[in-house]
Amino acid sequence: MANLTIPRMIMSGLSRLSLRRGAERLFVVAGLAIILAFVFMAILAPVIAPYDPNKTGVGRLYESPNPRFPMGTDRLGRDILSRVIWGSRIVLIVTLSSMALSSICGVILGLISGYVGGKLDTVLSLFMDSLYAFPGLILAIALAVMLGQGIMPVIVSLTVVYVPIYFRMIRGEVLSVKESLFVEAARAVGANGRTLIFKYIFPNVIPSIPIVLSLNAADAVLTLAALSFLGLGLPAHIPDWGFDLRMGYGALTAKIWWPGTFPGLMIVLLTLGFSLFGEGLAEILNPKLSRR
Amino acid sequence: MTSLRVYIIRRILLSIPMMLILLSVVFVVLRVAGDPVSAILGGHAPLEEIERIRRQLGLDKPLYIQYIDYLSSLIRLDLGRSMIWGQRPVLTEILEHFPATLELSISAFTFSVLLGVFTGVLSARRHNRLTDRIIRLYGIITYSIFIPWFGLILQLIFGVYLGWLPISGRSDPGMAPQTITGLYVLDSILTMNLPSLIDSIRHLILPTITLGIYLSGIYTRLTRTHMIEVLQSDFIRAARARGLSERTVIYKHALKNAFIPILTMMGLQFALLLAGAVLTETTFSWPGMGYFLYERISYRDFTTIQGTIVFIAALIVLISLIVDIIYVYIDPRIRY
Amino acid sequence: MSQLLKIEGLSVHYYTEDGIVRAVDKVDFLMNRGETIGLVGESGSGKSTFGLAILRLVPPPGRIVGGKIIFDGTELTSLDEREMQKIRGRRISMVFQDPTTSLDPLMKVGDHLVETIMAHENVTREEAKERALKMLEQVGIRPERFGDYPHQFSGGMRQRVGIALALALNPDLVIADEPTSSLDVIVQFQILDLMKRLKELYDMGMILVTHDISIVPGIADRIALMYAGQLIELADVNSFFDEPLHPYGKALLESVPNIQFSDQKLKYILGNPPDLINPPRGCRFSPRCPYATERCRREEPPMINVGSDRLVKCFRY
Amino acid sequence: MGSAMPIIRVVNLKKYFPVQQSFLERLLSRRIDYIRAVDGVSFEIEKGEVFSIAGESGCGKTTTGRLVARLIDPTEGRIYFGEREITSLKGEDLRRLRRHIQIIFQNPYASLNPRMKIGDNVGHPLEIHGLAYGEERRRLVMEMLERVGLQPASKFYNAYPHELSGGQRQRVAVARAMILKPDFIVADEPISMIDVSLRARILELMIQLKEELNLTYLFITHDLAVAKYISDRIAIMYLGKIVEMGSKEAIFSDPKHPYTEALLSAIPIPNPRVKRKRVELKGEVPSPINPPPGCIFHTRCPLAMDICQREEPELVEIEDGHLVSCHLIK
Repeated sequence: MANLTIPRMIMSGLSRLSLRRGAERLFVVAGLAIILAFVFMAILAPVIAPYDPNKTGVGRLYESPNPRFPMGTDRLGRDILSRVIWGSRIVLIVTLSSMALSSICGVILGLISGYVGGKLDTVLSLFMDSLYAFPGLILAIALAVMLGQGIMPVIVSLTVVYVPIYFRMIRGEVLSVKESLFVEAARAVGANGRTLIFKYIFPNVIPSIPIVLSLNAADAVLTLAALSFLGLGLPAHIPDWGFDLRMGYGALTAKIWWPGTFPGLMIVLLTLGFSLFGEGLAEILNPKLSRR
Repeated sequence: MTSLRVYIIRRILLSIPMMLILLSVVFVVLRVAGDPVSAILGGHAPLEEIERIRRQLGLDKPLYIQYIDYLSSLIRLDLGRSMIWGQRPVLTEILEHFPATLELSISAFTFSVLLGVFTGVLSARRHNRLTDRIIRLYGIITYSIFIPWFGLILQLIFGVYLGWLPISGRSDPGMAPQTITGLYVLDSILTMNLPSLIDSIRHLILPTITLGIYLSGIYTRLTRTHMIEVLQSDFIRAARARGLSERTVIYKHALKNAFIPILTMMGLQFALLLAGAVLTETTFSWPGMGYFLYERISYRDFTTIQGTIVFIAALIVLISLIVDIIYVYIDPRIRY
Repeated sequence: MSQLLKIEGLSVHYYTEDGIVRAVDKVDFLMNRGETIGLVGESGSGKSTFGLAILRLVPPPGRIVGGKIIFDGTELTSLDEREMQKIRGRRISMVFQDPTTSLDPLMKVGDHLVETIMAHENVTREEAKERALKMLEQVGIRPERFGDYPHQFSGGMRQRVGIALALALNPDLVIADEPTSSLDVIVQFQILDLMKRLKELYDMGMILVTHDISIVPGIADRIALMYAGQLIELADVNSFFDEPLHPYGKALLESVPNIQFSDQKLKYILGNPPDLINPPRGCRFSPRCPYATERCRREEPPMINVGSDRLVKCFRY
Repeated sequence: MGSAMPIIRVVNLKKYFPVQQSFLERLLSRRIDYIRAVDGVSFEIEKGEVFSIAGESGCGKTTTGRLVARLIDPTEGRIYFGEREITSLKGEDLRRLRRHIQIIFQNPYASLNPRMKIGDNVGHPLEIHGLAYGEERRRLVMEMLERVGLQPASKFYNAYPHELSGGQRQRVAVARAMILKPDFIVADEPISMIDVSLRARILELMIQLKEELNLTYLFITHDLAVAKYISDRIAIMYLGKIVEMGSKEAIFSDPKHPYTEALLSAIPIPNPRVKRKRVELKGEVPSPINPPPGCIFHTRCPLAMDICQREEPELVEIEDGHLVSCHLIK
């Protein structure tokens, strides 16, 4: 989008954030509520989880949901509710830290590449575009296989998968802002490189980051779940929705539905929270489409 | 139309550097960033075992020689041999599993595009009304679907409880058609084998819905966005001002123009389709490339994993080539 | 001369998030068969909306909220969509401002014409193509360019295509919405000349919507001046340019550089164009008008008949 | 005019833009096409005058303006500011030059930083050049805002660009250009995107400020009527070259180049009683990638001769200060 008006749209978008746009505001609020609910669940896990998530035999094997075990028990007689609650911790830790890492790397590289241009930009863009061309999950699988099991390897894999997205976005924005008239105007009054980046380019690029951050977080929750579903990544002692879902398939044909359904539902809900938040934000900050 | 031919030839030639770049990225990720040996052996292993594998994979050579070896064997279409069991050529194994993936992909892709474009057009025409809001929510929800969970729910409802549809595999035992193309539905038709046609379609339904709905949200959103944009453009207003019927305006002028960015996205989303296929196949024990990859991951079969990724890279290059060529035929502006 | 178009109390509002924009506010308008009217106003004066409203093509969130459009004896606002489609393109057609965006980029130029002709008349493709070729020739486009796509044409050529499309079915009225604003001066001259020629050849009425008052004398018989959604002066071209009556028209004319004069002193209009969500009370121009009185700020002046066929919305007359 | 030293002197200025290709395309093709936006332009601007460059879109007038303002580097040629050559100034030298040469852009909606208040947009140049900070800066900015008619200045000082109308924004742009007290200003179609009723106001403002601040303008416009109104001298550009140049009286009452004549005859006059001789041109402006050989105008010229296809006419002075590039003029 070679568009000079983006910053302007975002400005006017921000100013109306608080007022109108019913549906979008509802999206943002609902999304935020879901995300916060999971954050509290993760923080308060030791307090609210009724049982030790790893303790086997707290109930019988495959107890269906009942007052003692609202989500039932799994194949080892562990409490599914407690596992689900504890599972939110690892998901949030991994997604949030990989999002932080990838956005920092991507934004910095994108800024440099877009601003400096030339050979550096060509090489970096080619590399990032090729990474981007790969299906995120396949890339994550390859990396997770290479890096082995553990929390750090998973965070690194996800970071590598999402860096190109931030890179491409920021670089694109920088290029369009760099070409924009007000930056040329700033050069015309004698602004130097540093002033241009920090007073003209950066403030106009920043507003689009939260949208992408939120949408990528949604995607990262899914990718992480997929990795553990495929048996890659996290060590066995950490309660984890993706892996529990995989195990839930074991007794499916015996109509034992609860061990897979509840952890999977958590994955979908958290993803939904992030995407509602991001989508609503995007619509509000980009009124071009919805205004008329 | 010579310029058209020149364009296509140039575009085909462009695939070569593209492929080379992608292969180099694979090399960097698998050999430079990670250590295949520890990936295979999982860290603790006797020294002589490590040495053996290093020699077997050629990892004892300097990196640039490894790179040249890697590229030259790929040029010979040699993806190496599997590290387990019969040490069969990786390419042979991939090609055995590829038709299953292709069949699922085609069916899910078609389903998702039809569903997505239909809902997207509907949403754009009812812009900002209730239908539009509901369809937009649908778009967001599909984005959040976790395939294995959605598959699980579908299996529970339609397989376990209602018992209408099979929940795994491509066919019931003994029902597979004689292999011609490897696409069961097509093979059943070619061999005029009605029972196996019905059987293969029944097996295809749940995986198709699972993957198709997941992918459809993207096309819904995309179609909606671009239709809204196109519907506001001058030439649509001009078409209306000429007294054309609403149908002609929407389907002949607007959708065709909105389709160009959708096509671009289809090329890019092919990657997403593949990733989705890996999960769908694993969920439904569908014996395609994704399921195969999943099985080999657990055996840490390095050459197979590398081979599959190289194969996927080739597919990506091929698809982007096809999309660009279709492009030329749809959009006259590119030819000149 | 017989009456072609009669508009009574037409109002078009846009229902935006910021409030209701009264883009066209109770406009009365009358034109005869074969006549050319230059409809002049600044951006935001409602002139383009007025043009679109006649074809009932005001884009949402805009709506015609009141008034009648009587075209050749038919009341258009009460027609159903299908009947309206028969009028668009065939009886009333439109030339758009930006020829680069008003043609479908994926469709051959000639097919635009064929499609339009076939939408309205029961002819075969071959017959339609023959007529299309003839039409292209009329506007100065060689037949071998029939199969070219819009992007292969220059802006001026595309606008010729736009004109051919508007005239293809020999309509009674053409609404030309800033047809030359995006063109360079030489091409503008050629296009205006072409439109004038064809208009006479086909004997149609034309409403030329423009912000550029300078092009009006060369093509129009009468001028209609719009300000803030209202029609404020209606006069034949000679008498208007001899002596504009409405203070806005007078000021506008004095603010445009004119190459006739060697020592012109431009006058300018104070203040800003009005906000159509909260238009000024009384006369809409009163906050910027040098002659404004208390009454102007309080009461809205009616359209006053001064002399033959000349109307002005101002208390001074 | 004819005073001793021109403030701006441009000699044989050229700017060729390569036609964009992606990295991968460049691997396959070695031919690079160039758009000859400006192709050998020379002129001088005297101190205190308004010199206009007029022409149709794509003639290279805006590129010429950006070259003179040193926003882009020329492919060839020289630019002098006073006695000093500024063609290849870089870094700190170029930054210091910006105090003296300023530019006003066509699009007031895009030329202001949307995330800076008006006061900062206008005052930032002062900080950049270390001229004024804090209270002093505020005072200078307020004074300038008043001067360009943005009153009350305190209200505009804290507003953001998107809260202003097009006309107001263009006045902000004028204020920003003037705040450094430059000697020379390039005004690139400063009124073409503004509401009709506000254009005269901006023109008058520019004329008034020119007198008060002792400025020199290079005024770029597609509108010859505006050029006639504001300029002392005018150059007519076609396909990257100047085809005619002279005082506005010479250009308007005694045009020599067939293109100038065609251009003048196409200008609409807001008076139905004036009937004029029309000069018709055939065809369309050729592509600046492959301009025609010989005289660039011969493909459309109603008076073209054999020589016009072969030989490029020189820009010659036919009378004091009136230059024409045409074989018909000897």
